[in-house]
Amino acid sequence: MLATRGLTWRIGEVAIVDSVYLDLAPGEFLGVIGPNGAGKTSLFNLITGLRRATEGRITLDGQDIGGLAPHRRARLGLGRTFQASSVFGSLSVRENVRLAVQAHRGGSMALWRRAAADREVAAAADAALDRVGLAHRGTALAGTLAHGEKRKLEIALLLAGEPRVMLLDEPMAGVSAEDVPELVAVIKSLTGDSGRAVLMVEHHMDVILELADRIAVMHHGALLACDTPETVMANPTVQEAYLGESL
Amino acid sequence: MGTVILLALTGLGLAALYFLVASGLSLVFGLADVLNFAHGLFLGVGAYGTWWAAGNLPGAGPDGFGFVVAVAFGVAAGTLVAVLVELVLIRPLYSRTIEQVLVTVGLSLAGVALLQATWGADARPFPRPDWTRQVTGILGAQVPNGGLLLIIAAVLVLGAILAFLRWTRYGLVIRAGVENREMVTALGIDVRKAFTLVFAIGGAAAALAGALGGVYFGTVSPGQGGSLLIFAFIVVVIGGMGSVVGSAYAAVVVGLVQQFVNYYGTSGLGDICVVGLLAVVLLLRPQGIAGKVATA
Amino acid sequence: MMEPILSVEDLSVRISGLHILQGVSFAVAPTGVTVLLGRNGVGKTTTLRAIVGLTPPAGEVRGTIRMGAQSLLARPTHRLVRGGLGYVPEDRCVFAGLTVAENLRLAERRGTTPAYDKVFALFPELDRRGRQRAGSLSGGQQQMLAIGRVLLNDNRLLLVDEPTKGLAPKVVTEVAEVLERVAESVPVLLVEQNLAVVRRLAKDAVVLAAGKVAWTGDARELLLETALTKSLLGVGSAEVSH
Amino acid sequence: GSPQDTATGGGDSAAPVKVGLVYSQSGALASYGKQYIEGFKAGLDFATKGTGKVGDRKIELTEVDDAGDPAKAVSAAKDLIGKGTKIIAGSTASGVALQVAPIAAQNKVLFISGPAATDAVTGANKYTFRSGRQSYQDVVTAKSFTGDPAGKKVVVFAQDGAFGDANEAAVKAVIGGAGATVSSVRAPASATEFTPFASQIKAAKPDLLFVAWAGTTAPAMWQTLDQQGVLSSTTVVTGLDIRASWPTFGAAGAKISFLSHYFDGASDTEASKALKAKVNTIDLFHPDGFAAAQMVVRAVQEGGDDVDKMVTALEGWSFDGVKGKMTIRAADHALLQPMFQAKLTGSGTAFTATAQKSLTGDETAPPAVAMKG
Amino acid sequence: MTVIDAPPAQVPDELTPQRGRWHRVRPFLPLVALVVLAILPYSTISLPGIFEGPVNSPGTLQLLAICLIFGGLAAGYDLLFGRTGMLSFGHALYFAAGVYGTDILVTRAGLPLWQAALLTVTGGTILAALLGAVALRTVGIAFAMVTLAFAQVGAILVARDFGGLTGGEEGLPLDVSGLPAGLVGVTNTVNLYWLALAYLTLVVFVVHRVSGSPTGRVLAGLRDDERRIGVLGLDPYRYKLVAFTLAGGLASAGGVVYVLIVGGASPHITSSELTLSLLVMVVLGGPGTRWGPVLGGVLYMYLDHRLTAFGTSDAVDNLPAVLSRPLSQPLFVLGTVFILAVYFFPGGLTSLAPRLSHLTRSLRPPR
Ligand SMILES: Nc1ncnc2c1ncn2[C@@H]1O[C@H](COP(=O)(O)OP(=O)(O)OP(=O)(O)O)[C@@H](O)[C@H]1O
Ligand SMILES: Nc1ncnc2c1ncn2[C@@H]1O[C@H](COP(=O)(O)OP(=O)(O)OP(=O)(O)O)[C@@H](O)[C@H]1O
Ligand SMILES: [Mg+2]
Ligand SMILES: [Mg+2]
Repeated sequence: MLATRGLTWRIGEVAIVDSVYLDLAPGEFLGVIGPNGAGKTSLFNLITGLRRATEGRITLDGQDIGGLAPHRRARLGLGRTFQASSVFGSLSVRENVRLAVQAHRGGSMALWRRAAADREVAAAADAALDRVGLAHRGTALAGTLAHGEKRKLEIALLLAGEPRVMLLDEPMAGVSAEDVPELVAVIKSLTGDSGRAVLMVEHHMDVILELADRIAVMHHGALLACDTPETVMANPTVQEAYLGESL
Repeated sequence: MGTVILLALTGLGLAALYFLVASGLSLVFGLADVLNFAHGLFLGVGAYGTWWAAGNLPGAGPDGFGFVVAVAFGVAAGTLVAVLVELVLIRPLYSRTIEQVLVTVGLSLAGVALLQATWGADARPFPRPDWTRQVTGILGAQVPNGGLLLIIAAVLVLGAILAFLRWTRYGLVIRAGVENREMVTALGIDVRKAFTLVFAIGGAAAALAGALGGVYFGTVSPGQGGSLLIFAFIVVVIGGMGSVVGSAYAAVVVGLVQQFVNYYGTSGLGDICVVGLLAVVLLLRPQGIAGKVATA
Repeated sequence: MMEPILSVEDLSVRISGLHILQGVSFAVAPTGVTVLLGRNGVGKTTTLRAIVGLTPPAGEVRGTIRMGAQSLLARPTHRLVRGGLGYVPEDRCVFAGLTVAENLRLAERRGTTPAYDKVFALFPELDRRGRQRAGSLSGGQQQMLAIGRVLLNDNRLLLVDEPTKGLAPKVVTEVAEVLERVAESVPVLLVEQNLAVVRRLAKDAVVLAAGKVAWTGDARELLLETALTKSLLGVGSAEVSH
Repeated sequence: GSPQDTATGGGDSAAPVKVGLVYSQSGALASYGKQYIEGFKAGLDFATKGTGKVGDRKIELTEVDDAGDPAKAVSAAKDLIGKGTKIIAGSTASGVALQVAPIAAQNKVLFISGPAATDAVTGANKYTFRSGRQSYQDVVTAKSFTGDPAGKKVVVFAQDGAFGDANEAAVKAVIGGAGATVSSVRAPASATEFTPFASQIKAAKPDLLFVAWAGTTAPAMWQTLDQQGVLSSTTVVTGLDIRASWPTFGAAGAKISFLSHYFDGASDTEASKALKAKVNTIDLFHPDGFAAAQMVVRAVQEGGDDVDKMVTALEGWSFDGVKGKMTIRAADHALLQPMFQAKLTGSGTAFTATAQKSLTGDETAPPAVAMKG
Repeated sequence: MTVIDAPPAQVPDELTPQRGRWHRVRPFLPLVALVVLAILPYSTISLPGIFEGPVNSPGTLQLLAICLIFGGLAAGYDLLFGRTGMLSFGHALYFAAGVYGTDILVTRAGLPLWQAALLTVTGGTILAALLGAVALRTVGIAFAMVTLAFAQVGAILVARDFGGLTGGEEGLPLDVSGLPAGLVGVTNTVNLYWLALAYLTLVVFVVHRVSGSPTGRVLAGLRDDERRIGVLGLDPYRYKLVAFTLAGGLASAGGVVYVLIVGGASPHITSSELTLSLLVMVVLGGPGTRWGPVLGGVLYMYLDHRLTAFGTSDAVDNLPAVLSRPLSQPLFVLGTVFILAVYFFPGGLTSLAPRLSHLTRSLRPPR
């Protein structure tokens, strides 16, 4: 479904992302791990078009999307969350999600219709909020949410777009222990049904192990390994470079 | 040949004037992140301060050492006003850009009107040493001394500001403070002091520009500061926000372009060229000549 | 219990009409790590910020906060920090436009020798990336920088807000080790979600719930009693120990 | 009430006559405005012999500040007209005069433009008069410095814009028409550095340089012309501005031939004595206010409340103003008036102007234009 | 299962609907205000000190008309600034295009008014679309400066007076001979007033509809985080260009009405100060709010016009010189008002309303 071929991003001499070959099948859940600074977020930025790759190709359903602007890629079904929450701070939580739903339903330039009157959008937005457990915060301004709540809102924004390929950048970071299982369940439910594919960066190994079909390990910009969880966890390099000794 | 040299040197003089105005603006704008529309007021205070001192302050006068004293007084007055403005008006408004615009616009209106109420709308002859009215022959060109004085002053100001940013920690504190004031305080630094200092330096540079601008124009009038401001803004933006060196480059480019196009082209084309230059530079390099790319 | 290094009494914070902290009281022991727990949005960050005097201008703080005999309320943040209160904020807040070296240089305090060797020994990465702009560091690297710059100076108390958030497991271990070592000499008030880290470091625990203190006591006790962890933190002790 | 109500003025033969004065009390032209109003009050005193009355009727002045902004002036004029004012005078700035004039015509009230020098006020419409001089008269005075213009080379140095255009056109007509070749160097009004223009002028080697420059950059401009040797290489003519500007010429002042609308001591008329008694030192725009008051009194005397009668009374009227004999030309309402040549001497802040020669109103008469409306 | 309750849903004050009669009346208030404004010219009330003459006198109506126009302009500018977060420093250009366009087409080309107006608004909109397409390649301060640059070129062209079209610094009086009689003459000032009111109503309605539309929601998102909008699958550039063009078109329509009211064009309106004052109006009133920019625009223009009268009034003249000198400078008072406004009503005039209602509520005896 999504494939990268020799994807490389250099700044000057340094290759931040170094010739990455990835394949994501429909319905697959691929976990991405790697030490801090390995280039995971950068890889996401290349795939979603926020940065332009210096070499290599990205294809979605066989179509080369390497030259498209971020919004074009999103329209093709590519959705993502951000490591540092990026929500619309001056809009209410509900408006945030409605905006995302509306973006998904087609970006035609409607200047005269009343946005609030669109029941379908409202319903879809409320459903997404419900799913991440933020329904009770609907009227709060997104900018005043506590950190963990912003993470959930990020996921709600993603859900609203019903993307076919989802890139999650550390969705669990800063989420309180109590809410982790809930959020894991939400993410799990994303893949269960349709042929949706997920690419998720996460440092919580237990979460990764629970969700991922395969795990890709990045190190110094390159793919160190990409295999089943068992194989990857047994890999001594991974043990040494990433996991370290457990607490 | 003489014409080219004459145009180049007078163009540099003009550039120096732009730079003097722009340097303070660039510091305050680039470092403290305040779009200071009241910069013209600091200029006016510097000019009127010098003018007043030359006529009324014992020891000061239009010539020789007395003139230096008069300029020093003008600069001190400008600095004082800048510091007061920062302490009283701007301090509660950091990171509230829009309110800053309102306050500084208000200040420039009220300040200029106050100058006019006190000293009248008409231009007053500016006290200045006689040699600034004369010319120096350089390679067959009669170059006005006033322009040369501006060039020297601009180079000195550039050096002084660079030294300040390089040899003191203030440059760092201010750059950090613009990003996140709170965190700078959380590192144990009194960020407010640093910002007051930026305003003081910006005000001093502006006041000096006002005083030397008075020498250059030969008169002082309430609106003078404001009229220079738009080109100073252009210089700051072309040069790259907060980059004093960038402002210097940009000032030279703007000054020379204006001068040569005004001579070889038709009237008014010089201004249009400068404005066009601004648009082209920003479209190609939105961060300006020497500006850094903003972080995501 | 020894005289606490920091005592918070009846702390109440309102921000633009919202009553976020409603009479929080707890104490931080003069040694070791005291951990502040609670689910998202209960006001942990708000508590730490109130202690360092960083409540937003729209906010209103009531109650008492003392370090030793000294009241901290109403003193400007920079004074507090110079007086030995180190703060590592939740979202790292490194200065994106400055290089790593500049970020560190900024944290130097006048009149003291910055302990660069100590910091670089802990985080060699910071030494290597001295000239890189902090904004382009990876999340984990930024966290190291945020901790590193506080450790440049001697502190009487460290306030650390979720330091392991977004860090690779290996680095989490490293950060935990660092904090453990730091805590040998300086008391730490830590906000942390990773219960494994809490288990390893914490001596005392304070649990917040809905703007109030729900439980205080020995951290080990909290984490061992399944019923207690379940009711206060919403997780069974099995999950705590991975 | 009805939305189209306006007060109807007068009718009552003893009711005061309302006169609206819309001029700059603040803004860049505030000092011109100040002279104008001082002149007006002195003129009113003079023409009513100190009574402030025409017959039994008191002249009631309403002063409004336009701050040099036509929009404000138009608002003020409409307000005054709405309140029954039949006579409006003032307009310090040309832009203001040009936009108030049509308002006067639309509403059939008398409008006497003040210091605004633009030629376009002359012949603007039947209801518009002027109490000051116009650019063309300046240029004719400038011509008097050339002797025989035939075969001479004349350069006009002027600002971009209508003021510069008008001056350039007038020079081409007046001096060019008399056989000189006229070329021009134009500069943006906002220019701060004049060397390129000075070089261009110098390269043109003119026999006469006519400078039309107003504004705060004038001193820098003169200094540059002086420094680049333009002033000493040819005859330079320009208009003499208000006294406050004299010291700004510095040493350059002595090298320039000035044409003057008026300066203290240029004439020795009854009116000028009366004016001087009131204001001590007469300045450039005092006579304009003075003449406006004389015209107002004449209009009220002859016309009462009937504006058309006022117009007829003013058309073709000659009177003794501060400058000397003034005539309102019936065809286009141009105000024919004496003009002066002057020399500036002195140093520091003390300068004096002395008259070299004066030209009569007929000598400086602009060509008659067709009345536009 | 847990002893911890989720924190109660905290709703900012202004989002809690206020119950009661007031609540039901509210949506109709704008309509009531419109009706009151429309029949205002039939009243002969005098408000001494506030207006020179009775409300229906031409002077007052003229002043009100100008205020209304600027209320509309500010509301249109707010579509860019307050609602989309685009800081344009060149908005005066499109207003000036409306003013000069109409004036030149009527006065120099002799077109009938409706043709001139139609051509001008179309032209102004196209101009905004073209220049916006270029300027929107930049963001933030760079965008502000590029728009300023374009406006500056406009100002220079007007000042240069090419072919005597614009009248340079003297401006261009409008030739009224071809205009409908109802728009000419002091007695007809009321028609101009109604025209201005119609313009204001149009702008407020358009801005209100647009910001409540799906597109308006996107614009609000753009204000917060442009990158995020892109990742959601919407093209930020397209939306910004639409807002820019729409605002430009509204501004040029304002110019058409303004030139009729003032009876001519003058280069004041091309200056960068005008854009800056638009910004001040919006901030004064409260950016991104429905009525704030309108109030700000009206108040600004009112002060701008009336302070000249205040400065020359006896009350000021009789003060000691230290006070009367600065106070007789309208700009001094205006500037001071801005500064005080920031400290006394941060968030703009509209922020006063909730505070006032808070005050009245706390003053009311508890039931
Ligand atoms: N614009 C840039 N300029 C220079 N270096 C950069 C830039 N962007 C990223 N880097 C570097 O690229 C590397 C990869 O960064 P990235 O954010 O992709 O890491 P990551 O794998 O997401 O790490 P983490 O798990 O900590 O978030 C880091 O070393 C970072 O410093
Ligand atoms: N500036 C603010 N304005 C309004 N509400 C705020 C503000 N700052 C925080 N809050 C609210 O206060 C509550 C507590 O926030 P705080 O950041 O202290 O929570 P936390 O315990 O640190 O949560 P997390 O684990 O997610 O970091 C939240 O509901 C948040 O929405
Ligand atoms: Mg990352
Ligand atoms: Mg927190």
